[in-house]
Amino acid sequence: MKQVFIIILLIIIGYFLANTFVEIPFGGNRIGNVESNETVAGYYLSNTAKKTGVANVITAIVVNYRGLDTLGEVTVLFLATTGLASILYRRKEEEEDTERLNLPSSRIMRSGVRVLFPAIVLLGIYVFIHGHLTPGGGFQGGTIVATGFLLMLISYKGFNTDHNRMVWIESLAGLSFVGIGIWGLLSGNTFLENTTNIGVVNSLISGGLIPIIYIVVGFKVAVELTGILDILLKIKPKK
Amino acid sequence: MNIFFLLIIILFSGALLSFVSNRIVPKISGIISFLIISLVSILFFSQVNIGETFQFILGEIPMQYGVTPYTYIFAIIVLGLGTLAAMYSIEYMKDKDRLGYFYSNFLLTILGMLGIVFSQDFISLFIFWEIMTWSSYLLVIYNGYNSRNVGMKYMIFSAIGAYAMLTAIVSIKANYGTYTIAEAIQNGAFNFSEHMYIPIMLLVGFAVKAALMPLHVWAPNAYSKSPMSFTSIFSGAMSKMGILGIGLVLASAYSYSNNDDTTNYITALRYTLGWLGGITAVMATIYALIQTDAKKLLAYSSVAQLGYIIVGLSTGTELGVMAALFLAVVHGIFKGALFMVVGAIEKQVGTTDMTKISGLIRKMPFTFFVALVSIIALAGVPPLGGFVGKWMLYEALITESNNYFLIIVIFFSSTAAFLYSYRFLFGLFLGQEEKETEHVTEAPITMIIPMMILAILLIVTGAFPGILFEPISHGMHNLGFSDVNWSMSVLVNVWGEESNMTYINLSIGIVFVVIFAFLTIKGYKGTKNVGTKDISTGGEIPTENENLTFQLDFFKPFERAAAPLYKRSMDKIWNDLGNAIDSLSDFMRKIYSGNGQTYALFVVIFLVILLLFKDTLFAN
Amino acid sequence: MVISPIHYIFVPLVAAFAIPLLSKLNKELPRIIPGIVLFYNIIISFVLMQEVNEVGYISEVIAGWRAPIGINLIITPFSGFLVSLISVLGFLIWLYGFRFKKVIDDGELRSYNILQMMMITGAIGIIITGDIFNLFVFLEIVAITAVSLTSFYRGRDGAEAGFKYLLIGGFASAMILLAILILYTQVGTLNMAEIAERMHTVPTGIKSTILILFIVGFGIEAELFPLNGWAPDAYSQAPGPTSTAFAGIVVKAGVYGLIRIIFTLFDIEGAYDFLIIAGLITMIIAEAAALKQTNLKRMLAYSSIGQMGLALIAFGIGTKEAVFAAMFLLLNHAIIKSLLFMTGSILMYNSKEKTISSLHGIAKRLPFISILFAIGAFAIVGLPPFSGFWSKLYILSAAADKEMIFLIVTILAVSVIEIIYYFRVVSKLYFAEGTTNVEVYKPKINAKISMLILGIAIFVIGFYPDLVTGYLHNAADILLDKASYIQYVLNTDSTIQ
Amino acid sequence: MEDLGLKIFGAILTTFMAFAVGMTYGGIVRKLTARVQNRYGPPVYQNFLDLLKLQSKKTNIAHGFMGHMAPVWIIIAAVTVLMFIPILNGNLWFPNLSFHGDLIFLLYMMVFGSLGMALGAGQTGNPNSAIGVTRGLSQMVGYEIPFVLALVALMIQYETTSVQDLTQIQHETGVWNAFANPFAFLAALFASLGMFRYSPFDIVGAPAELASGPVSEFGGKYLGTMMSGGAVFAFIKLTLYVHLFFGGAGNPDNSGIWATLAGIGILLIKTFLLYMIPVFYGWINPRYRTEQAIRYFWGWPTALGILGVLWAVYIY
Amino acid sequence: MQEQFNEIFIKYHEIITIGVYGTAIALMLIGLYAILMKKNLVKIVIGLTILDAGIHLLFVGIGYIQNGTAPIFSPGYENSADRMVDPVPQALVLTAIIIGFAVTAVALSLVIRLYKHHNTAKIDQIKHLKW
Repeated sequence: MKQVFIIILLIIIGYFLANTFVEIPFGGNRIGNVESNETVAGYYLSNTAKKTGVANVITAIVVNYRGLDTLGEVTVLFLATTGLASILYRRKEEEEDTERLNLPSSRIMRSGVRVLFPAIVLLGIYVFIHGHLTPGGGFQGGTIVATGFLLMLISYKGFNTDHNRMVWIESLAGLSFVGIGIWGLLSGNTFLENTTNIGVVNSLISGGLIPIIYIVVGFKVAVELTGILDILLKIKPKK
Repeated sequence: MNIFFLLIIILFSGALLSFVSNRIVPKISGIISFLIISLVSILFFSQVNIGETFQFILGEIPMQYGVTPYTYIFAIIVLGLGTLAAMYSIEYMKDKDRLGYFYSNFLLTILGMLGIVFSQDFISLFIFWEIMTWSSYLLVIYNGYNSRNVGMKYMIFSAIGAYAMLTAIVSIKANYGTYTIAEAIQNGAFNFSEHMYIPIMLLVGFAVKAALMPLHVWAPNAYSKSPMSFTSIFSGAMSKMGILGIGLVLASAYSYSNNDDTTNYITALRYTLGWLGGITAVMATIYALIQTDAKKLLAYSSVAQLGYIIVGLSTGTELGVMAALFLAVVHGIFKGALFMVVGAIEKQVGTTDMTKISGLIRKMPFTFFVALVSIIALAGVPPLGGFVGKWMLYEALITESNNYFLIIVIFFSSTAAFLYSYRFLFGLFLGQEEKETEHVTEAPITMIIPMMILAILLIVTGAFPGILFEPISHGMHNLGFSDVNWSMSVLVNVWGEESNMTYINLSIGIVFVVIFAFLTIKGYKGTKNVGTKDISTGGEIPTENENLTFQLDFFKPFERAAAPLYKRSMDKIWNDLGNAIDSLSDFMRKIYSGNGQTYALFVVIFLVILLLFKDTLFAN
Repeated sequence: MVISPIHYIFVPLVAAFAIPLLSKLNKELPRIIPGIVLFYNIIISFVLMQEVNEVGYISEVIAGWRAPIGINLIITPFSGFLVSLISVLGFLIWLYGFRFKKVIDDGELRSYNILQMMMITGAIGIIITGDIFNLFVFLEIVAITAVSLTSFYRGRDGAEAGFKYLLIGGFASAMILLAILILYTQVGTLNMAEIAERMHTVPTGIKSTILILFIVGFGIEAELFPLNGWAPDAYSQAPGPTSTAFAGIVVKAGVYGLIRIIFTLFDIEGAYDFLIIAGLITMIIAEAAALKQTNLKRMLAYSSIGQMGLALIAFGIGTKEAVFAAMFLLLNHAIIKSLLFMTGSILMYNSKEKTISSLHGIAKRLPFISILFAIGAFAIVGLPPFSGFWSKLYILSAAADKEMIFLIVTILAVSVIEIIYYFRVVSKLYFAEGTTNVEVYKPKINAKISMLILGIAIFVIGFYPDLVTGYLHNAADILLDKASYIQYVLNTDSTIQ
Repeated sequence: MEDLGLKIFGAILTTFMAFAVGMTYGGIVRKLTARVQNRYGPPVYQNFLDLLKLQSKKTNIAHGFMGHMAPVWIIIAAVTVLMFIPILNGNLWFPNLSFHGDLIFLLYMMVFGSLGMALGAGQTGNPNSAIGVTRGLSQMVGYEIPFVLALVALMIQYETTSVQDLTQIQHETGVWNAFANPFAFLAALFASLGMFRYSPFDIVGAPAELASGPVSEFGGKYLGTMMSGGAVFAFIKLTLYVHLFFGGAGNPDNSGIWATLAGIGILLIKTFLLYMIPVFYGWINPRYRTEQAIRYFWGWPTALGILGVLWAVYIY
Repeated sequence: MQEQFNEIFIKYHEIITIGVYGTAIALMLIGLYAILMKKNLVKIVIGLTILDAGIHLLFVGIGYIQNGTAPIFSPGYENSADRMVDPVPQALVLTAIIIGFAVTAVALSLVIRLYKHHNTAKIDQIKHLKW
């Protein structure tokens, strides 16, 4: 009965969403003429290259035009970690009678992971270093790195992340992100402003502060995701 | 410094002071509050001149303070009773705890009432009204009765009344563009030409405090459960605030009713009010005479007396309104005195249950004297003040109003009032002297003095009602009535019949002297006063420990005869309503079932509903 | 470095990122740093409030791209007022929660302080940002911190409340995201001013759909019925300071979102009537539910929901006086309800299930707290001369000006219910026989100070409301003046050079 | 000056006359009752003998202040009321103070005495007295209703509240109020049955069960004084009725000695005849219980009274 | 290549539209259904993520422009700005995904707590707080 009722509700919602999206043709050009700058998207597409020197418009948007979003996003991650820590917090006395959940992992997996791990981390780092040139960036790269650590965590019982060091990296990354922003203020401009010279498009050293920020973000994301996984894995109380 | 401000600030700081001082020096706050109130009274009667006003802006609302001749009458009641009650409560409250709490709220109540007297605009009226209400609520629950029958009921009804008032007030502002009372009246806010709900809402608001049927149910419990030294002003003065309001609204309704149909409306309203008042009087009276607790008895009788007053106001004629105002003052006096008497007995004996006490007359003669005088005034027996008021009331009803059966209702209730008056005196002071009350002694002097002052006031107002007629007639002139002709001690109705208090007192006095002298001298030789056990019950002499007290089912025959009247009580109806609301809310909160999924479902349903009705809701 | 709105954002962020490191230096720092930050917020607020009261708007662009290209922070008198309110309350809440006894372990301490501070920051961000998507981000910050704080204590059912909150909050974020999405397809921008300016081009059907999605999304934060199922649980389970912050801060942010959406973004008349209806239903049901509560914090929570309903009604009336009255109500509610939650959670401190009956006669042992609670109760039901009276009066007279007698009567009837349940508690505090024998928790001096400040504020506003009315009137006028907002943010026509 | 002397003389004369008449009537009634009950009965002047005996007795015990005051109050009430009702219509000898008080005042003043009596009886502590008092008061609530209705009817009818004027009006029109407003008259008549407290309404002092009720603790001078007060009261009630309904007595234009005596004669006749009504009614009726009595008065008499008021308002 | 795709697109435009939008909306509804019907906390969390996934897909979908390229000025595409798809939704969806991740993480931790506390993961048995 309840099921039927709910399905009816969902159908109604679906109906309304559907005939909302009928009005929004798929693939239709809503940017308008790029040069005439009717929409922000048009402005970004037409001005990013020459004003920020970043090839990847999305990176420019994420890091520079809408930098505050990214800052907030990083903060959300940070807070999620903190919240997770506080929700699953264990006092000192409880600390020793919990051990990490050890999943049964076969030899093949262990040896495979041992091979793959450096490669994955390397790939991740590559991704967030080249965030302003190629698809991807700090978030994606950070995630890739975290997957590497995830593999290590689930396959090696002995593998432990150094909590202390993670905290350092995390905080320093966050501080440097904000610091860059503040530097913009201190140098008489606005917060997070891209003050350095932007260099040549499509060269590795270009886009001024944008790649730096993205690298910082990459570190932060990687560490935080790893931390979250670490905490989530550490739930099994000792018998 | 403006005098009105000064008075209010004195009272407010006095409240704080008495709250703080009790923590520093115990028991001193009583004296402090007494001094504060007497200081305020002195300042008021010496400094304030009638008619001067003082304006200022608060909260973007122009406020106006001042005293009109009309409100001056009530100022007399408030300050007079307040001072005496404060003096009385020094001894009465002595060995209770939480004195700071008591006295600060006591002063706040006085502050509220004085503010009501001062305020010439509705907002400050409402503010002070609310201050009075909550401070008095705090005093009502002082003894720890906050069952839904006492404190809560009082607060709920006061809130209903106050909010009805507030509705009317904001509507006045919206429709007549002013908060000032005088302007509102001149703009015809109260002449039933349009927005008829405004005066009615206001009347409801005031009627709650005046304990008018059917909003009276809070009164008996609240009056009887709060400390007596406070009840004497609670019933004596605070209920008169309601009278003040009703009088104001009705009078301005008469004075400014411009065309016929509005006059008809007003007449209809008058009749309704009058009958409500009459029914209040009757019901309260018959409930008063079956009470066994003296406080309860007095509480019900207060409600009945307020009924008379409202009847008087509802006549809307000079004599009637004059009678009402006179009764208001006199009722303030004698009901204050009576509650003080009960308080004294409560303090000395420990209970006020008339089935436990009897025969206190020899133990507490002064208290008895006060009680006797006040009861005579209450019953309206000549020659005391109560009679004057009742006389004018009846004359007004017979000669000037057209609803004659109201007279019968009133008369019935005031005849039945003799029953509970006698019950009161007999139950507490007369009858057998039992062992339980042997240790009882007379109340301390500072409790006797205020009571005595009130009793003397009653006698004086009986002999020379003119003392009160003077301010009252000014007040009525201020209300828009033509000048009432009054003389110091002669009452005249419109048909020219008079009743001359001088001659009455004269003859009573002469006869009293003669007969008393005769009896005392002739009968004195060798008579000895004997205890109440020395009686002949059908021949044999009762032994010492034989209980001959007659208290239970005092008026059983009357109850049997009037059984139909006791059947339906307003209380029950209101309680049922309360239960209904309770269970409704209990049902409503079941919506929050505690299951997160259900809440999610609510969200989806809400979304769907909005989507379905989006064209009707959000079409621009 | 001149003070500007961005300070609200980066100062707490620096602190938040730094606390994990600093906590290695000194155990006390995690407690103290948030206090400094929040106090700095107060300074910013007062500087900015002075300024905005004169010039009308303060806008700041981020990363050097002026709106609508970049994100801009904008402070109007309305948001300035809310922000200052939140800053002051935030500081007081910190002061109150400083040395919060139950938090003993360093790790708990650290995360608690960070989360509390960031929740306040998120609320401020919601209010000062001028970009709709950025608003969403800050909303998420608030949501995550609030959930973590709600389930902070493991002794209680915090996790349950937190999960409910998260579930409903997830809904909220989904709805808002969807709304933003559709909105973007229609107007091709994310800046609120530009959206408002282009809104007339959107076809009505889609416009109303967007509005509905926004209403559902923000209504959950603003505790509209029936979207507020999470609220009582969260309020009752969170630590004392946090539930204070919920009542004083988070709800305000939600209401601000709703109001900004309806007043500035959209030009739909029906929305105002909807506000009135929804507010009315919310108020009635919440107060009715509060009437029979046995748990003090739940009771306070319901009453807070009811007050929000009243505020929405006032906003829905839509005249200048009404909006002014609504702001006044927000102010009062923030002050009074915070005081009530602070005192209430101290009174409740040691009782296992926070029932009202465990308060019997506790006033003898906690006189100071009890009298503050009583003052709060008197003020919240709107008894003069306390501050609550004025807001109620202004709302009623605003309603009367529009001849809404029924509305007035309903509001007042609900106030009677409020009186009933608040006075029941007060009289239990003072007059019931002391049956409970839990040892009471004597608050530290800092908690006393913060509560005393709130209590004094109640009196001051109550006795001299003109202190704030002028500013609020100005705020109301500017809030209703949509054109100037658009004009100011994109100080030319909408085309981008 | 001589005017004042005349007044005082008139007052005293009135008092003694009322006293004597009341006592005599009491004696006559006792005699008649005895005869009806087939006894010989005391002589008519028996009441005077009783009074003499009581007054000459030495009072041994007193029951405190109120007990001492009760007789005083009764006499006060009796004499004061007496002063305020006109004995003869417009006669120069007995106008006493009748212009200075009206019906309402009289109604309330009459209660004064019984209140004092009740208080006195209360202080004696004899339960019988208290019971008697409560019965008396309850019964009073019963009969006051029709009585007041009747009075109100008259007042409305003639737009005056003064006994003097009512009598004068009857004298001028020549129509007795008993016929001008019959319903009011009947109501008042029924009320009078209760007012005189003869059987069936004599439960107040029911001798058999209550030991003569309120007065049971009083003896000697106290009882004597009460008796004389009661006698005066009987005369007062009768005179009041006569003046209200039976055209009063006396000739306002002629206050000569003979005319006055004639007026007194008429007054005596009328009052005696009126007095016989409750007495007769009592002979043929058994005693009612209090609630029965109250219900009795709230039944037909009240209805008649209401009719009287309606008559006064609409018909007349 | 590009041209062929063009033709296909024009030919099956409706289908593709329904494919993209329909999938997204279907995902959202499935997520909603899971949230409303499933009793297991973990499944509810999964429903939440599915709902988010649907919305993210929609985001990407609305950004698409017929035969557009990725908004990256990589060598060879320096001046093809007018053929690039809308970059803003992609930037937004990046943020949205991360936020969704954070929410999921917190939710899961709460589930763990609840399971420890109540020894059950059935949502309708976890109602200590009600009314």
